[in-house]
Amino acid sequence: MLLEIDNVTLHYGRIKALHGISIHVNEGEVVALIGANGAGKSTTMRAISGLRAISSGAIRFQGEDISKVRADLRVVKGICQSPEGRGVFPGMTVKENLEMGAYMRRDNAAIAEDMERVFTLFPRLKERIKQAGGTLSGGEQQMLAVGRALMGRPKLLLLDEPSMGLAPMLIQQIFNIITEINQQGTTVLVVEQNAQQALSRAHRAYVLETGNIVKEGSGADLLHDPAVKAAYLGVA
Amino acid sequence: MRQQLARVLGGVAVLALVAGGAAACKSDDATPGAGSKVCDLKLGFFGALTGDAAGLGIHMRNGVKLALEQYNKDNADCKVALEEYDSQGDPAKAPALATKAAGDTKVIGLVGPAFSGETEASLDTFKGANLPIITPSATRPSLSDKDWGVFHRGVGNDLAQGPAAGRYIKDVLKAEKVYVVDDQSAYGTGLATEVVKVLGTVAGQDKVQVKQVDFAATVAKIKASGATVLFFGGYYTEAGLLLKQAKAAGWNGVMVAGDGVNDANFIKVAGDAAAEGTVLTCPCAPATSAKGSFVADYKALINAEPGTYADVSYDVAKIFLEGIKAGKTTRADMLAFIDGYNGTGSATGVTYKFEKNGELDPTQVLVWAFEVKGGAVVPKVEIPKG
Amino acid sequence: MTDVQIKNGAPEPRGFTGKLNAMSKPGRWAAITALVALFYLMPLGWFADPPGFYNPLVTFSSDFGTVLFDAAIFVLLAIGLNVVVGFAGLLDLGYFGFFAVGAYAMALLTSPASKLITDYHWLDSPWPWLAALPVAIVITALTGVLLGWPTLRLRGDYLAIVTLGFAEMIRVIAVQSEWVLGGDRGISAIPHPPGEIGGEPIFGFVDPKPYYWLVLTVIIVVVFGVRNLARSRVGRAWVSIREDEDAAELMGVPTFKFKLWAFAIGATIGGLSGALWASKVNFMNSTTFSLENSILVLAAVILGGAGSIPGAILGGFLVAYVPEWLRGLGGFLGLDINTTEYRYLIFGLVLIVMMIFRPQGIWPNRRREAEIKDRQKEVAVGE
Amino acid sequence: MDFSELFRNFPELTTTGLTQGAIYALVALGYTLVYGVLRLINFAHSEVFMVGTFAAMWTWNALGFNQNLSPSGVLISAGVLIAGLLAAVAVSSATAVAVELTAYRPLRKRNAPPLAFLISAIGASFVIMEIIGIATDRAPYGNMPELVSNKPLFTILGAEITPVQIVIVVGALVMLVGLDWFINNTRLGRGVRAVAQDPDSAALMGVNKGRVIGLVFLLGGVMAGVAAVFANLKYGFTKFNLGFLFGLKAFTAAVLGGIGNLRGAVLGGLLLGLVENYASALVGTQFRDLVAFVVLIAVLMFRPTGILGESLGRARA
Amino acid sequence: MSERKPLLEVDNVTLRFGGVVALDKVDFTLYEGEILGLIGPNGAGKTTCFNAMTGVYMPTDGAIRFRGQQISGKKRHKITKMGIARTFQNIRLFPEMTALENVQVGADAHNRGSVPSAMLRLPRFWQEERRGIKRAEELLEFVGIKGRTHELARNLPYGDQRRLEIARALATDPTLLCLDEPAAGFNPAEKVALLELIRKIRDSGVTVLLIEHDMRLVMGVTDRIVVLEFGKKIAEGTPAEVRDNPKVVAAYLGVPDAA
Repeated sequence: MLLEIDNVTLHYGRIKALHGISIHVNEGEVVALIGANGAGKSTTMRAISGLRAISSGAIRFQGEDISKVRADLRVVKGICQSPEGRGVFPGMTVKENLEMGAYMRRDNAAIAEDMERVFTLFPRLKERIKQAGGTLSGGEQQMLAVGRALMGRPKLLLLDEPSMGLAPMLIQQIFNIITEINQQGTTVLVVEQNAQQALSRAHRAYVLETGNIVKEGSGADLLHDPAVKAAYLGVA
Repeated sequence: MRQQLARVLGGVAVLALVAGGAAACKSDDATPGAGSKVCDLKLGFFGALTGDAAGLGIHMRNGVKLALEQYNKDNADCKVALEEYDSQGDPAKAPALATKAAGDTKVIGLVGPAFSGETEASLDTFKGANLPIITPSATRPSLSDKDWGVFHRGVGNDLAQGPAAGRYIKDVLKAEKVYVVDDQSAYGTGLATEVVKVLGTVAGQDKVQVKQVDFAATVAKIKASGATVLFFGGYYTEAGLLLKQAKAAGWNGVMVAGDGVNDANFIKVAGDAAAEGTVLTCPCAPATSAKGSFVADYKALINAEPGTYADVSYDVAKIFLEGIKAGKTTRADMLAFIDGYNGTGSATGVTYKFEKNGELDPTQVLVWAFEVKGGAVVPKVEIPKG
Repeated sequence: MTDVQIKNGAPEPRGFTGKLNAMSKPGRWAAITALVALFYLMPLGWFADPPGFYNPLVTFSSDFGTVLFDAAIFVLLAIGLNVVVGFAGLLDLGYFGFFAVGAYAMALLTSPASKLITDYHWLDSPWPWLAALPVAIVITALTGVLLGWPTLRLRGDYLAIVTLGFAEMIRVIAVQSEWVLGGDRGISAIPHPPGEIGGEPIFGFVDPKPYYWLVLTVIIVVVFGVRNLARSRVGRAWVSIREDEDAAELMGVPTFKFKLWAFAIGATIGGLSGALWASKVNFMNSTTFSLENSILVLAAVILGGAGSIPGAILGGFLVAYVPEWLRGLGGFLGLDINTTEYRYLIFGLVLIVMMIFRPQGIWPNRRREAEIKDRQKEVAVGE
Repeated sequence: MDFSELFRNFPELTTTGLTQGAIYALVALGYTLVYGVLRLINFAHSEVFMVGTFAAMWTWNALGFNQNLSPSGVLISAGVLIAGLLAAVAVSSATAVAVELTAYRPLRKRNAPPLAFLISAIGASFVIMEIIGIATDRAPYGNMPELVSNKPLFTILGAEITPVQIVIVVGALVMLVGLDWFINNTRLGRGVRAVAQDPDSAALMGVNKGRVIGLVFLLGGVMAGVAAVFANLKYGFTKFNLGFLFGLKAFTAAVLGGIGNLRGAVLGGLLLGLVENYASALVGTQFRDLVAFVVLIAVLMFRPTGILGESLGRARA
Repeated sequence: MSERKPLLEVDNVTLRFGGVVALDKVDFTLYEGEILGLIGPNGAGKTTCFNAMTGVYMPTDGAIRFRGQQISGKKRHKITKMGIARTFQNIRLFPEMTALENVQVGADAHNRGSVPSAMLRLPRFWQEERRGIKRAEELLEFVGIKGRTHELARNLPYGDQRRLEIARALATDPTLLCLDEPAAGFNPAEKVALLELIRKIRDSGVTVLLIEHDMRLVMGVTDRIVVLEFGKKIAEGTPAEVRDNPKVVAAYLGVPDAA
């Protein structure tokens, strides 16, 4: 088990945003976390990456409790995230953004190698290498955010809504790349509203509703679960 | 809300208990019996000890301190204590201190207030308490306009010094073109106005701000005016900086300034070379042998060069101390003693004899010109009365 | 449905309107009355100087009555700034400027030494005190509007620097030796408030107590006015602006208008305190209007607890009183240290320590306190 | 209005204005760096500058040099100058970091509201100023050796140029370019920009926010230390409350240029130096501060976030 | 249907931020008394469109008319007074105010008494205050959170915060209520309740514009739907028409896995 979220609660002020959720991610898996807006998906991501302290429970990574570890040190341990809303540094060039992804690494040769790898995955980024992040289109920013997270050579890649605001063509492309990354050996935890794509690509998935895990199962099972369709897709 | 109120009331109650419990020894006011020796009298010093103007005030306080130290050494059985009133030079802070001093019957007299503003803000209070004061440095002429009774001035006012400085520039330096700068303080503007009055026309005039450090624009104007003499009305810091920057910019004239600049710090700020030749007027006489001892004593006690007005403060403090020695232990007696005083200060060489309005006897007000030579202020010549 | 644990029990009536109902509680009024009475009695002999005891609360090296007056003036200022900073959330670093405007307006109108009379002949004779006071206040209010009109569109720190600049501009103008305001020479002979008892003027030079009582009374009136505002549409508008200006605007709150009102009310109170102060001190000059005072008033508001009227009162009192109290502390404790010199050093340390351990202020608004306590939990890991 | 005065002295006013502006700019960078990362006005920065002036002055005095004994020879002068510079930089940056550790970090740990930071910074400012004030008897301190000559060296377009001016302007330029380079081209600099642009994303890249904040205070302190030495060279004088004056002006400069924007701080500083000098000539020295603030307010009316706008991130734009 | 009176006309509105085109010639009309759904994938420009309608943004090109009156360029609080109210996607209540006070702020939009009447507690103040409290209490009951009247907004549960936002918006007496993802984060039961509430609001005579993700909710409650994608209108019609539009299916529901 690479990541284990054990009965985690989290508060915003006095409002309980996570009601004791338990999730685990095994090495080599793609796990999807789906749910409506405000269900607590992004909050879960922030808890894993350390941007928010949890109120109770534990987050274990490779067996070690990291719930008290500072966010930047979790990156060192191998958890890299492409945050919701992409979090691209608007005033930095594409290259600098990618370099930021490798911020805690010192192996310059390997960094250059990884950058080439990102450019192979996203040729678009290579074209824009000198452009400021803020001036990229939504899709390009999304590619940049994913590519940047890859620059950290993560053991676990967290992707928060990678399809947000993307054209259908691009969504598919992004998910293809996610699959490819996974096949190259990176474990992926992806949060998605685009459930159809996410579920069809994921080995396993969890459905989150108002801070609770209401369902879990293999991607394929959930994809065809009429209850999930009814509750989430709304097109029963 | 209710709980908080209760807590506050509780807190007040606790404090009241503490106050009661403290029950410290509160000595009764000593009512000095006539003729009996009163030994817990205090002499006040009123001026800036913190804040921007503290550089001046601290030296004055030290002058008073020295006088007391010497007195207490000779009268170990009946010492006089120093009570400090730090006004920060701000008239707004003066009333609380003035009222305190007025209410403290042990305070027999006051050296100060140091500045004209705070003096003006507190004279009514001193008058109400019949507390005699001698200011060593507040030189605004109007302070003596009203017949306060308690007010005395240990220096000549702007009307004595300003015109003298003007005459010196006109008659001794024989300058054709004079540039006049002041720092907009009451003291600085007062002197500058008097100087301009005597000179008639000047090559130019500018005003700067207290605390300003860059005088480039003023220097440019001075240079462009072709003036050979620069009169500066203000205090030593700005004077030093202005002169230093003017000399650095290649101006070769002579600066003339008043006693507010007559301070070791002036030479420190301007530097020996730039300060060389600067003429400083002072409503005081040149060093006597006694003054020599004052400087040495001051250095021994304070471990610093005496600053502006430290000598005056020392001298006027000694007037009070002479009064105490003579058994004047009430304010009324002290006031009468000062009004009738006639003696020469050992540090300044000035003869202290006060007019009815509190000014120094004009016949006693000498204005001397001093000159900076080799990093020290040396006397040059007495400026003849106009 | 409920995904939050909320304390059970009947909801306590809270907030402005909730308090309207709960206000008539006699206990609370009794407590407030007792406190106010204590304030009135404070400068009197027994409280200032209980027989047989040495009262450690009394200032040692400056007159207690005058310190109380100065503190009361600061309290008034803090109440005024609290409207601007605490209620409307506008960071004003130059609030003391309004104090200066009020003081100068009062001095220029009432003093026979005013240059308006002696040099410019705009006035034939000094105005009576009672006529000048409202005019001085109106002038300050107009100054507030005049400053606010162009600048209140700026947000946050930009407003802060502009207000700071405004206060500096007023100071620089005040320093000008040749202008109306008299610079360092100042304005003297500012008359005292009128009133006689048995042929003796109530307001004289020596006794500060009547002035203190006057300002105390003014404070009570102002507190009622400000409290009424806080518990009204206007107060709600201010809080809504402070919490989410855009949302407020979209809910129909004319934010600019209410910000301007906050500024004008703050200015009015500042001007009022300046005018009262001027008529006590009799003489004033440019020295008093340094920037430090603006910062001290702001410190008072935040130290007490921004947005809380009792907090502003307490903060204003402490900021004026503690340095004065520290003056003679060394002597009182029998120590050979001159606390006069160290008092601002100690005061600075107190500010830091207070903000670390009580960032919400000493007597905060209950809502703010809850908010700040919640904030403390909302930190990222390891911050 | 005295235009003749302005025109006659224009070249000289410009050179002195630029020299002064360079010092403002260096101090302004400290405000802007901290603001860019923390969105806070570091009120204590003025004192960081002030302690630097004393550190340099005392170092020179301790080396045996004073106004009457200046080192002879360019090499020795430069050595002495650099010794003072190092001392000032060390003391200023140590003070800046100490302020961060005592007055800011504990508050950040508690997620205190922004106003609390303002007050604790004011408290820190009081403490530093009072300590120096008490230590120096609140007297001006001016025992300064002549390390760089201030005699005119040559004339350009009617303006006499002195070595001091050259050292200050060139030195400031080197510092500014160096800082700009550091922020834009080094790994640590990228970390600073990342935290400024998006603190959360930066943490997700493994940037230690606490260290970046410490670094920003350190850099601000370094700049203030250099500015302190330049101020010493130019004025040969310091005082416990000197920081207030420079701090206020530098802060104004930072806002003028666009607080949080490094190049804005430089532009604002130079502009303010020039405006002050021109205004002194045009309407009288006593109005220079008035004019400076009027210009500030006028600029903010039309460009509410300063001339170059906010954001440390866009510093390269 | 042809008798319908247009309430809000979005007339060829284009909105650019720098180089990015957020809205591209969007054109639709909202008729009195209807519930119009505005849907589209994340980032399609729904909220931007909303913001343009409530005066937060000025359209770069085109016009927005409310009852025939231009609203672009008007002050935001004036637009509210004209009768447009809104809620926010990411709830923006005044957290330190009680529920009642939050609604009162909305009700104050039509109060005229200002500083003097409040300071001196003039009769007008009491009159307006009483009326405001009464109205606020009614609205809290209407949206179903009467029990929370004196809770601070920040302490309300998520669902109640959403309801409170609606009550606050209704307090401004709008003709048009714009709801920005009101069901975000709701469970099915809550969504059903919300559906009821929206109908109730419409029945009380308020026209509703609804941005929503949940298609079932949108399909269930709206009369007509406008679909945006990448700032462009790609479809408009009744729920049934929109549901069957292949463009909409592709854009909104995501592409099924090609593999």
